[in-house]
Amino acid sequence: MQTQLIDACGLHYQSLNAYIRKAAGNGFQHYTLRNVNGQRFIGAGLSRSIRITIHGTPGNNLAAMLDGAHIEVFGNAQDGVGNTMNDGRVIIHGNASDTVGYGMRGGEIYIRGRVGCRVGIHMKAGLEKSPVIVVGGSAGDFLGEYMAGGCIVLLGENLTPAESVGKYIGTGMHGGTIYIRGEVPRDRLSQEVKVEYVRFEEDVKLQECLEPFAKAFAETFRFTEAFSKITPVGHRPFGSLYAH
Amino acid sequence: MKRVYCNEKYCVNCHLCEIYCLAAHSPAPDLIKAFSPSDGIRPVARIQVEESRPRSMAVSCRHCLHPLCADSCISGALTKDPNTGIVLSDPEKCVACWSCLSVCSIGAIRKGFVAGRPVSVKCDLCQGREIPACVEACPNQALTYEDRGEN
Amino acid sequence: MKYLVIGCSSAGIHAMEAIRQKDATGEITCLTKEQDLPYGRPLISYWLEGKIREEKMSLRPQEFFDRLGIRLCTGVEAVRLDLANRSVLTATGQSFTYDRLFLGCGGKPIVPPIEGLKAVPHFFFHTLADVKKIKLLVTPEDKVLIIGGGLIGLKAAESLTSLNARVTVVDLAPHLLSSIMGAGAAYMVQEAICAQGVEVKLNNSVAAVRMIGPRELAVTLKDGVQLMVNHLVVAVGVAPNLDLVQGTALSHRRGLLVDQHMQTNISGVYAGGDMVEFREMLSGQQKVVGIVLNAAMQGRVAGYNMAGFPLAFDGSMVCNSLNLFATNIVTMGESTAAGENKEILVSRPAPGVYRELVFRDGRLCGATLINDAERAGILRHLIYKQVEVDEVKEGLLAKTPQLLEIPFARWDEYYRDLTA
Amino acid sequence: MLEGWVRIPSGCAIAGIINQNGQAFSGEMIARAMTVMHDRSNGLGGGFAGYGIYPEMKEAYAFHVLAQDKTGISQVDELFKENFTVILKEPLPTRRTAGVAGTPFLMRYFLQPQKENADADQLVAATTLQINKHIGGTFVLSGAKNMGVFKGVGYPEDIAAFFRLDEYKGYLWTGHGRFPTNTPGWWGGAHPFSLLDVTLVHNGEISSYGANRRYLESQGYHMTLQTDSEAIAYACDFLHRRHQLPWEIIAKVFAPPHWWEIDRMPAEERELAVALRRTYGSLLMNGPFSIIVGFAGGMMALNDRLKLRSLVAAQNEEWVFVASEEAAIRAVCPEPESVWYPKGGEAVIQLVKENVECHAA
Amino acid sequence: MPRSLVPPAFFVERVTTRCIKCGVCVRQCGFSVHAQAEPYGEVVSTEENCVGCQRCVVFCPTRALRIMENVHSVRQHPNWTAGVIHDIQKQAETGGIILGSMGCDKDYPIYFDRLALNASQVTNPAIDPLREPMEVRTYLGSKAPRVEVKRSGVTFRLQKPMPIGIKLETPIMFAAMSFGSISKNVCEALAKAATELGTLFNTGEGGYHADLRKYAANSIVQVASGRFGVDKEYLEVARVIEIKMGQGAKPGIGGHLPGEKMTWEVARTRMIPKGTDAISPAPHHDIYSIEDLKQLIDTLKEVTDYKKPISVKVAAVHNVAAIASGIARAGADIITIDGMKGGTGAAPKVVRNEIGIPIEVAIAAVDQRLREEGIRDEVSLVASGGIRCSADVLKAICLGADAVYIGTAALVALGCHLCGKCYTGKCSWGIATQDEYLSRRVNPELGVKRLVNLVNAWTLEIKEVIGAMGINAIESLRGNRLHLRGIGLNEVELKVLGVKPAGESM
Repeated sequence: MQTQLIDACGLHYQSLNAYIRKAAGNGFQHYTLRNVNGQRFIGAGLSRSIRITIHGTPGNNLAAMLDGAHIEVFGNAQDGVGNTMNDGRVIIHGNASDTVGYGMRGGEIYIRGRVGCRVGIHMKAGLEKSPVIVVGGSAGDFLGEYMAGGCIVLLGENLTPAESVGKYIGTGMHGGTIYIRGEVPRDRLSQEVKVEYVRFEEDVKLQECLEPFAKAFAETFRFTEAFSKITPVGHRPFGSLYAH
Repeated sequence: MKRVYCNEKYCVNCHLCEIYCLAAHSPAPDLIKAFSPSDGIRPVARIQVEESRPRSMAVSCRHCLHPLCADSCISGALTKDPNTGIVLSDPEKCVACWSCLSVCSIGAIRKGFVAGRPVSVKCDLCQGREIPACVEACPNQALTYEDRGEN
Repeated sequence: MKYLVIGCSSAGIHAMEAIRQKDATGEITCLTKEQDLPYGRPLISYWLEGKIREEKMSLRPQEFFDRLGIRLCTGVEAVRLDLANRSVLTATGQSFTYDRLFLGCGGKPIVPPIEGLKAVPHFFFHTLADVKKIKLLVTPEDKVLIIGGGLIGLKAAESLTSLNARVTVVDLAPHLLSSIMGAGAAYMVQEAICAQGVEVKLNNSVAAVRMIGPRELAVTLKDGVQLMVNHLVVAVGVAPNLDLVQGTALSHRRGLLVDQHMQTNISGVYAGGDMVEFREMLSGQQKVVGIVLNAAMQGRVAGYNMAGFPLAFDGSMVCNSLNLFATNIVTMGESTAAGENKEILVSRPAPGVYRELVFRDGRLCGATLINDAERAGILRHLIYKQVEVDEVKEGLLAKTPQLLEIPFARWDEYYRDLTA
Repeated sequence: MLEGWVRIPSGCAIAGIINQNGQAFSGEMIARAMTVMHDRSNGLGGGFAGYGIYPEMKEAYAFHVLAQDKTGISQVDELFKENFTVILKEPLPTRRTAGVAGTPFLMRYFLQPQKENADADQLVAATTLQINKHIGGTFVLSGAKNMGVFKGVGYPEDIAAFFRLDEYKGYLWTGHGRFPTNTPGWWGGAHPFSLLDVTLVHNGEISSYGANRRYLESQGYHMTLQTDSEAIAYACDFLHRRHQLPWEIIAKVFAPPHWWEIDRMPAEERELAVALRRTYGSLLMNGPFSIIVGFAGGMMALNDRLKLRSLVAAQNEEWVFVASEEAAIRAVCPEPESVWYPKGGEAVIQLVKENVECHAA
Repeated sequence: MPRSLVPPAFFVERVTTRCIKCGVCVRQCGFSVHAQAEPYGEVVSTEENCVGCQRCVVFCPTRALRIMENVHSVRQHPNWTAGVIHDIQKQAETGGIILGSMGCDKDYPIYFDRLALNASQVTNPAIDPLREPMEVRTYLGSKAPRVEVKRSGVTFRLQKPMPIGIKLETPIMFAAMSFGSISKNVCEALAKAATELGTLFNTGEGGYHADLRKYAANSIVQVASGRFGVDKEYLEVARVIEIKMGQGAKPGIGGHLPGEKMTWEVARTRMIPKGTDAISPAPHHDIYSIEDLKQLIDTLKEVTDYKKPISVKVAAVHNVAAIASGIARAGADIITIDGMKGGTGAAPKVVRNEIGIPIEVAIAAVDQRLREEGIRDEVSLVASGGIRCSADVLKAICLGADAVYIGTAALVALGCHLCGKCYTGKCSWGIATQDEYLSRRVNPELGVKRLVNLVNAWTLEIKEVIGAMGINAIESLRGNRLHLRGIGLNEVELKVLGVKPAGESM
């Protein structure tokens, strides 16, 4: 398989992405991008069998509406990683900013470091798809807001649960699961969710989520404490809010 | 020949087909009068809406190529008109043995009364009308009157 | 092409109609020993009860024969069949030749081996002539013994009761109508019959009979009981009428044997109706199924094939509907009794209504419906098509049959032309 | 109410004569042609445009300006001084004529842009629009090189006499006789309308005026006169000068083919037609019109696409004539070689031959 | 809760001499108003349940039924009307937000009805639309700032390709209504009608049912904050992609599909659990500022390789002109302004009735603002929210719209009687429901005919009217406010609408 090396230094995102789209049409499957700094929408809408390795800081909406391609970032990503992503895989060796995996419909996002606010909001599942986000470090407020399906795992490495996660976890959540290592303080959770505590060894789904994450970063994980497993109380968080 | 077909997907279970069929086959075609006839015997609709919620479907005679009802008729009351293809029941000949009811594979024949006698009644495609009353009455075009080729 | 049709009942009529559909010009001749236009045999009891006038009994009007260009010879009895010369000889010595021959000779009443029967006057209940004779001779308050509690016997009982005769029915079987229904349903029928004053003697038969007076017969039953009656009606059943066939090369067992095109072993000779036996669909056995529907279908199949249009008869199936003493009875398929792997479910959806469904392998194979004929044909179709109905059994038992009860996935297969 | 404040619909007579060889001919000829069509006007407006009339001053911008009072003139003088060198300022020569009254002050300027202006035309156009918009009662009849507009309230033949057209010679003349249906006209409201070298005479009324006007306004034009003719004149300027479109294309903007015709065109032609309608749909001139657009080096006559106004064209040797009525042409050219009737939306575009030295700009 | 203090809103009148007890009303009512113990038995009514949808009235074969507003004789009081009293009682009983459906039902002035259209007389002629070609074809999408042509011989060629333009054979499109809020049959009827009419329908924010993709060439797909159904194929099959920022019926709040309507099919299409409430909140969580909108527009353009025009739909609110200007400058090709009278499947009544401004003034303000900024040609303007008839379409176009959306009017064509109970999922007309017993009431084939008839009829009327104005191409009407005159409007309103008062000349 031939790899295209692209020096993104000074390239506008439109030219960079147009180039990749065109080259992909000509059969190139693997791209290594160097000197990326702020170019938006890298990988947007790209479909399966395309691999992009990014060195630098990709701009907003990296892998937006990704449709099967694999993207690996050596560096930090900005806002909107995997926005409305449909399929594929995103691996980020550093951090990512706000709204990772907004409205995500499928595929996987593995982030070694920290993430910002509103991560995994409006995640969905169905049509034989179930998206996964695994974060090695901490997350900001509104994790899994309006979540309707899929799975978010927050490891909060070297942090206490109080440090690893923000406020308003799972506001309006009505589907899916959030795992957070350790016992999350109840006041961080929204009204719409319930929590139970599970051991890593006992939870197959959790293991399934973490296995590729460990593989992506060539690490092994051992957990001594239990995970908080957060699920919605019911399907209709706001069912009784209205008078008919 | 032209037959009445029911697209089950769009039958809304209103039974208007039955109501208008009944009126069309009443001595007094006015609905209100048809439903309260002078002899107290309300005529029977020749189309019948089946209901199995959420689904419903109006069923009436197929005017089969080889109608079992006519084949099984012991009195010769039921015959398929060789010209129009319409399967008709002659109330004067029917002896109400209900053989036809027991063989019609879609249950399109019903027990009815003509001149105070029990006889079998069935769809006659509203002879004399351009479009059968049931089709005309169907509010959702679930019933259609069309020729799909067979006789 | 010369077509000759013997017998002008359901089978013959439908054979001729089919021939004419496929052959507009062939010459069709029909011989019937009846004096008048063909009439519906089962109508004789209605005639006897005065529910129908004779002129309304014809199965087809004269116009039918005129329109189809059929030479209808009434009162002509075929007596001999000359297969080698392709001709038929009549009682009056006339000879009719043919290219294609259809035999629709029907059945004739079985005469049971009863001591003294031949020596005493007795009635059958088979033709209009039979009932005309009954009407002439039976007067109110006459005691009549009917031998046979089957369909014919009971129809006779009904009409004789309407003539104010005092009727006793004797049958060998443990319950009435044993050839078409099980005991449960039969008790309901029996109740209705007895309520009209008919006496029913079951598990019994007539051992001997002798004349003891001008309108008086002494009957000895099997159990030794002696009965004094004025009239005797023999109604133990009907057998194929093979009179014309006997002594010819046409092969037959209980009935005449035909292939699926209703052709006999002799090319050009076809048959249908009560005189033939054929594979019964549910049991797979060769049977004589003497019902009007069967005769009509077989006649049509024969007619098409005679006119060179291949059509196959896929098998016969029992289906009856009759009214007895204001009780409607419908039976179909294997409705008589429990058998191997059969599941029998019974419901009484309303007072006086009885529904008995027989299932085998998740499929309906028989039904007995009393005062429950509404849309019964749907059940017959389910039996006939052997539709899998396991998951809707309860619904079939509880409600008037509906097409919508049939599993939706199979909809298309069975009722394709019904919906748009 | 004063014209210019309200919109006044009008009917009209129009004519145009061009000599393809660039040979100058007397303005008396166009006046004669217009005279025949006297009954199409009602005496409330007549006017003419002549091209090639100032050969000795052809490098200067000739301005014909009218003013209701002297302050108007001095304000114009002030404005000109800012950007131009005034080579010559004089009253526009007129003669007393019966049927022409209420004469405003009429001045003629020959101007040279002061500094080496990259876009002198733009400056001239802006100045013209500024005078019309900001100096009350003052109006630029025309402002361009080697041409001029003569117009006023009166019948065309009277206006021609008043302005002494017989004393001018040009290679192209257009004329107009007006029939406004409302209050008596104002001198500035008569035709032709002009912006730079583009002049317009117009018969008919545009129902799309509101749409055209708002579009032109969003492109920086200010409608002083509230007439559809003014809008067409500005649309010509916009498309021809600012968007550099050829007159053939401008005709297709004003009177485009119908969609069903476009749908049947070969791909390339269709793309262009669609592009024009999409982009310049707001400049579609809807409603009955016949116009003659004069410009340096040629003229274009055009009908609305349903051909709801009259227009006849004729050719004789190097002469091409267009007019509302054939009689107007025959008045000055009794036996033309050919006479034809342009279809709706079919432009008659006639330029002077390329090798002929007559262009003003 | 003890007996409700809210009296029934409707009164069921059954003329017993006409009633044949056929039970049609019983079977047709989605709200269980009518009941019958046995076939052909006495029919009784529970008026508390009646929503006034008139299904029974329309279907009653003997016209024995009448549903009338239950006029409660509370003491007449200008402030404390019956409606106000009942709302208070309802909230006292439930403690909930009062929901409403369809459009604002408060008695605000309808500017459309105070604008009169013009016609030609003598000085310029009317055109007879029966004989002369009348053109209503409309293109949506941004336009080139200018056309550049190249001469080759006597012909000309386009020098630069134009931005993508979406051709509409009539300037009337079907507004966004999601699968979920309306039934699949209705979606199909709209989609197929749009295809037959050569116009577009809008999927709304509920995703695209697989069965409807065959109509994709005439679809506008929506990307809303809930991102239901948004995948690459969804974007690629569509003709136009619309970012839903707001909705006229409920500016500032998001979509809410109650769990009652979340059948497995709807849930599958949206990829959320069955029976859940589908919530798309007011904000897109990736858009908290105008540059974020640009980012989403750019994302969608990137994903679809710059082949799809992007529309942005906003509710008409007080500052709509400035908002529209921002949207135009953010790179949108189409701006949809949805006025406060627009419909909805469910909205808090307070929001529906109290927030926003009418579409007439909004479109006028936006058009004027964009023209002033010289960017009117960079976007197409679509007006929606309260378009009821062809005259409204004409007036909207005169005020500056390129095209309009109709939503409520389309549903009315399919049987809707504006009972305003869409959120219950019990729509007797089978429109705003997912109940299979009810949804079959819209036969798409019949629906298509009705919709096509409606739009064709309006289109004919539009041609008739512009013909009367002496115009034969709709582009000459666009922004042509001289063809409007205000009646009974004050000076400020006239100024905002950019029209002169009736009686004032050109």
